Amino acid sequence: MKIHEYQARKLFSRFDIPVLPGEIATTAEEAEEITTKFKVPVYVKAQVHVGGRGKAGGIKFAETPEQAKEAAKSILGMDIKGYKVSKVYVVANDPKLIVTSESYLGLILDRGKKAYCFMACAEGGVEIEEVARKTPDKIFKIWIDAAVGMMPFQARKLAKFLYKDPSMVKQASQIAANLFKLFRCLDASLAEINPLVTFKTGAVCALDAKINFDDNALFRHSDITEMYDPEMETDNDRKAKEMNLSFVPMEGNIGCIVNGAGLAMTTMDVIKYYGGEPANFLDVGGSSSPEKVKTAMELVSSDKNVKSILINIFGGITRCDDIAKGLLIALETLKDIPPVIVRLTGTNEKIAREILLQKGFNALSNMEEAAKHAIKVAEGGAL
Amino acid sequence: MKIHEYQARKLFSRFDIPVLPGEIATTAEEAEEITTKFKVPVYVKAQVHVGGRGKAGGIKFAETPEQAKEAAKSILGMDIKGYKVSKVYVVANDPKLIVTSESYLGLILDRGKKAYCFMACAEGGVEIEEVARKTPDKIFKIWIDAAVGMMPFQARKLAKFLYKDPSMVKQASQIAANLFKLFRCLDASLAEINPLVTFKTGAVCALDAKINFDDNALFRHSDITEMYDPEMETDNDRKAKEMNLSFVPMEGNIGCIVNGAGLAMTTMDVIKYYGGEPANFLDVGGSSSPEKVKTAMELVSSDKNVKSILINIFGGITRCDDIAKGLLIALETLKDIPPVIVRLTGTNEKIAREILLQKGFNALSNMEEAAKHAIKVAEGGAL
Amino acid sequence: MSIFIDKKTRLVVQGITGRDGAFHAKQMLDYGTNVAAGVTPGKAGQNIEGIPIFDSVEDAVKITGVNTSVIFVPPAFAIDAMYEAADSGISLIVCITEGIPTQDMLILHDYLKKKNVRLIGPNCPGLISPGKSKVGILPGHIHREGNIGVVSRSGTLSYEVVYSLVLAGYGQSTSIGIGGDPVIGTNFIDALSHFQKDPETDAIVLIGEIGGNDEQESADYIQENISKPVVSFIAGKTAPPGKRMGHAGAIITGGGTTAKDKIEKFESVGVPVATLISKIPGLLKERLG
Amino acid sequence: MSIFIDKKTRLVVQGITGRDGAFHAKQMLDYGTNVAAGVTPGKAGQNIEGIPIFDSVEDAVKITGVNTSVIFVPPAFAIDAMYEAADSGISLIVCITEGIPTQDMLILHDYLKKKNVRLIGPNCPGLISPGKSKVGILPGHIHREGNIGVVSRSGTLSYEVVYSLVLAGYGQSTSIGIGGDPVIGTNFIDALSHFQKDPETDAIVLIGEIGGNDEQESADYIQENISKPVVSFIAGKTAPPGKRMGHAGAIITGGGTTAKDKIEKFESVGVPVATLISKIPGLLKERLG
Repeated sequence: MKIHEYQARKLFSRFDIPVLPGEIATTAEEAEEITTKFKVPVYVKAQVHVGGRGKAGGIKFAETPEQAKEAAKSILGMDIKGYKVSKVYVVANDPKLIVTSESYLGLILDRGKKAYCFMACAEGGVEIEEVARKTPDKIFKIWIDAAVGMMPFQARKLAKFLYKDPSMVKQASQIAANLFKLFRCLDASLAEINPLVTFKTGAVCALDAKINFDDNALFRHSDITEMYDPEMETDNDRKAKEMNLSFVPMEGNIGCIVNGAGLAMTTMDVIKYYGGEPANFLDVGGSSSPEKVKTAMELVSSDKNVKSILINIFGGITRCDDIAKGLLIALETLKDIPPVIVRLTGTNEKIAREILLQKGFNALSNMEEAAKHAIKVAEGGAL
Repeated sequence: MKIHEYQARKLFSRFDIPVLPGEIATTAEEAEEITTKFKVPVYVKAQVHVGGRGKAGGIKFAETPEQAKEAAKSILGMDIKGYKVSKVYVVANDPKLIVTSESYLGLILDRGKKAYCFMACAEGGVEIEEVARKTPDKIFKIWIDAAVGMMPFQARKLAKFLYKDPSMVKQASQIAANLFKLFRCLDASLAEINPLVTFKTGAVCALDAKINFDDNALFRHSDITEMYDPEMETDNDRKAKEMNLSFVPMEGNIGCIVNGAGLAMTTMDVIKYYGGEPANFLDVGGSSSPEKVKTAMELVSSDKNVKSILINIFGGITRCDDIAKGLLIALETLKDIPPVIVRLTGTNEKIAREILLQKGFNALSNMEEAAKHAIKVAEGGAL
Repeated sequence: MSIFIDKKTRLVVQGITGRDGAFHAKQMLDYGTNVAAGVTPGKAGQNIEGIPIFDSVEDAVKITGVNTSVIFVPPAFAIDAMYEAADSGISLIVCITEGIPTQDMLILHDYLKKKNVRLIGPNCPGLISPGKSKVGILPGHIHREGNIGVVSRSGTLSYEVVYSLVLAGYGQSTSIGIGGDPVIGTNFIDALSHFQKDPETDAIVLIGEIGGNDEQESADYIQENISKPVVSFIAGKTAPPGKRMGHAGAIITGGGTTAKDKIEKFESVGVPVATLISKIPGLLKERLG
Repeated sequence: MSIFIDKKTRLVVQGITGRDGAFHAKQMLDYGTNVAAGVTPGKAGQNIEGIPIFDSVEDAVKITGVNTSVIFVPPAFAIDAMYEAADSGISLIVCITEGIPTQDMLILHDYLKKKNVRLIGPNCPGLISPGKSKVGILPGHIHREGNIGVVSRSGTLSYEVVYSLVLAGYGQSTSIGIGGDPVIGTNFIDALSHFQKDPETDAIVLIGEIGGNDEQESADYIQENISKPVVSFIAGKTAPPGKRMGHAGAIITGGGTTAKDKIEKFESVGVPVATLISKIPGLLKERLG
């Protein structure tokens, strides 16, 4: 789960990581009031779950409350990569605080090493993936054992990689230790400070905050779950989530409904291999119910580019009969459904075939044949 | 470090382990007031750090506030195994709460298995060491890995060993889980509920509470350190503690000042072997300073039974010259010191011998010779 | 022979009274797996399809001598269930449950290693040694006894591969789905090393996908340690970078984790990568002669 | 040969600028130990007795190639110092520091095992392989090169034993003080197994004390695995039950942990227990002929 920058900053404060004062505004007037209160210039920042806000014009500097109002007015309602901006974060930018360095601190889980990986880079405020790819040596990494947790010597090492000044090393060590505590206590999957800055005063401070959470652990963090912003998802995202489906729309014209992420990706690969274009990735998951299939059909057919739908099921924990039942319900209740090609194999395959046959449906058993057929149908061929 | 029952109960409450209402009183009038407030009969319990309070008359039942006042009056000021009672704990004893079972729950660290050991016994309110010795099968044990912590299935197992009723199993599981949490969070070395009772209402409740703490970890638990009751130690205990000495008085007449617990025990064994009686165990510890030795001399010679003092030092981290200097300071500043026999070997032995020789002291180098000499001197022989 | 499970496998189903647990207990029983016990706290004394139910794994071990556990309990309780199995003398745990917090898996992983207990999964379909035993949710009937070892991060994808192997006349010694979560018990390298040692396995099919770099590490391992022929397949060639494709194992996290990277790596160590699943049997045939 | 340390030992002293650290760094250097580096954060570039000081163990390892660390830092920082050593490539850590929280030791113990790093201590005097190397606070001059392995929970007690061995003409292959804390790294059994394998050790002296049951477990181990003669000594025969005698290892915790219990156990497996330290050499002589 992703949260907004302003929410992440609140969590930083809770874990004693220094941030600049900031408040959230949903109207231009609120942005003005906040700026008046701060008595210093501010940054007005669009709160959306996508990168590149700055380039899209979603971050504006304002010297005065009036300018802040104008900035908020222009940002609120903006569309950034498909997300509508309904909140701006107004952050104090005291001109007396002169930034003397910008660096990067980030914490993730290293699946290969089965440990936390803490990264530091003396270049902050830039895209860290870019740095990682082009100049991996610039990123200093430390691995932290889960049972042990972060040790002071590790925090010191990270801090020393960034700073020479003993006071800055001390501050940054504390920030790193606190960021780790946050990560662990809240079951984060990513925690980043980019940039971590130093001011001329000698203070070290987090200028930005980014935290993602492990969806699997949300059940034990109701305070985090409450931070979920439903505005940050489309209707389709919401429907997919409710039914526990994995759905990613793409550009093509052949809708896919598949069980299992690996098979779903392979189905797309096969369509592509034979010259077709998949319209989406959709994994109905394991334990599937007829309702899930109905929702999947709804999601896939909501894309008007879709000219045929390929249902590709290899039953394991997924039972083919559930899929068949769900398909029939969908066909009865939904309108304007493109032609459907079904391929079924595995658990309860026989029952499923019988169910489908009663409605005149002839399920295929070979994936590649089914994919080729779906391509033909999408190109206007007969079902 | 040990704490009082009333302090342990407060910690139980903090970790959501159910206890009966109780308050502390330092005067008979306070005990009366508390009982009036509770509106039910009470137990008035002496707060001292020793077992067997009941037998010594330190626990009394009181039906009315007046009786509670009388009980408190008789208990306050009482001497229990050398400890003066200055506080009583007044615990509500609602007659409607009928006890239907008493059992035992305890948590310690198993040094051999390098894991926590959680013990349950269906016989509560009795001396558990006794049960462990006579009928070890009656004690059910579970080991808990430090990195993992207590798992729900383990709490369930313990609870099921004690109870059949599903609600009691659930309550006791929660109590066990919470007791573990307390142990871990506060660096306890022992946590016991004896007895853990069930009431006719079906509720499970801790009737008594005992917690000891790991002295080595107190530096990170200022709240626990504050619970320390200086009344629970003698002047000698306090002096020893301040100087970081290990001192245990015994019955004999030969005082011992030794470095290292193992050598200190062996010194006592040697005295005993040659027919003498050691007057104490005293370990001056590792990194010794002259002040430590002076305090050690003070402690040992404060026992008027002591007829000779054997200083037995094998220098490692302890430097013999520190010991020699300390001894000279002690001899100059303290009065009525029994004859001292010194045995020195190891680090800085040569310098030490020179220091002592200047004051006419001839240090021995063989422990057994020194012990035999100390026995002879204690029996009235020449130094 | 086979790897991890065989005729000596005596299985306990943890969470046997749930929808999936009950269904697959029967499926496994029907396949011929020795399903000796089920566990659901509070339901001791009952039975499902004649399989006796116990309150704890400890009871199940004591009374029925089970040595392997398959876990169908909901995610919030699955971690507890795995520790319970490990502490009760089970030596192989197969965790089907999806949605287990990653940080919990880190601690569990070390503990199981210390206790010398093997975990397959979580969030995996389990494994099957055709004709001997099936532990998990794989459709038994599509498998055939044979000499090909199959290991995959994805369940359904491995079925698809097995299906095409069988059509071409190849049976399996063992087919194992290791799961797609960030932290899993048994990984590609574990499976490869066991297949290498298994006299009944003559060749190995490794089915990878985008995300992480387990496939790259496997390629290095194969080059050093595996003398048997290995054929691979990689899913996710059309996946757009940065998009989450189902389970966490399938995120493209940065450089070097795309299908292209993995295919190139395998080919660089002499492991052919099939462009379509249907081409896997042909590649095997070339190598097995 | 010898166990754990020898001429190849290259030592770093963590906490070298403290009172004890500085004193014993010099003592070890004087004894002939290869003390190659010291570590005190913030004091890099300085030196003590010519030993260069570094900010971190990592720097010390990189620049001086140290493989063993001895720890003199205060208890609140000693745990961090041990993890730092383990993570920096040190393979043997000797922790002199007393007063380390027991729960911290539990986690550390598992971590060091996973990392394959040996710990001696904490709260121990260290060890010496006479004529080769001394790591810790033992008085070097009382030791002599020879063929007796000495292992003890107590520091000063082991010096006493060594002293009497030397008087009787016995030198030591290695003498090691394992420490008396509840949770320690290297225990009696570890030391015994290494002495058994060491060709330069012909007999072993094991010095135990009241509390715990490590001595009993050692007795069982000796019976099964040790073919070399073992002689024992147990301290605490006059200790009153229940009283705390110095360090935590010396508490009588219940049945079976008294000196009498331990003596009986050793004698039951044919390990003689000396009544006085001065009688140890005689018992050795009987066995070594």
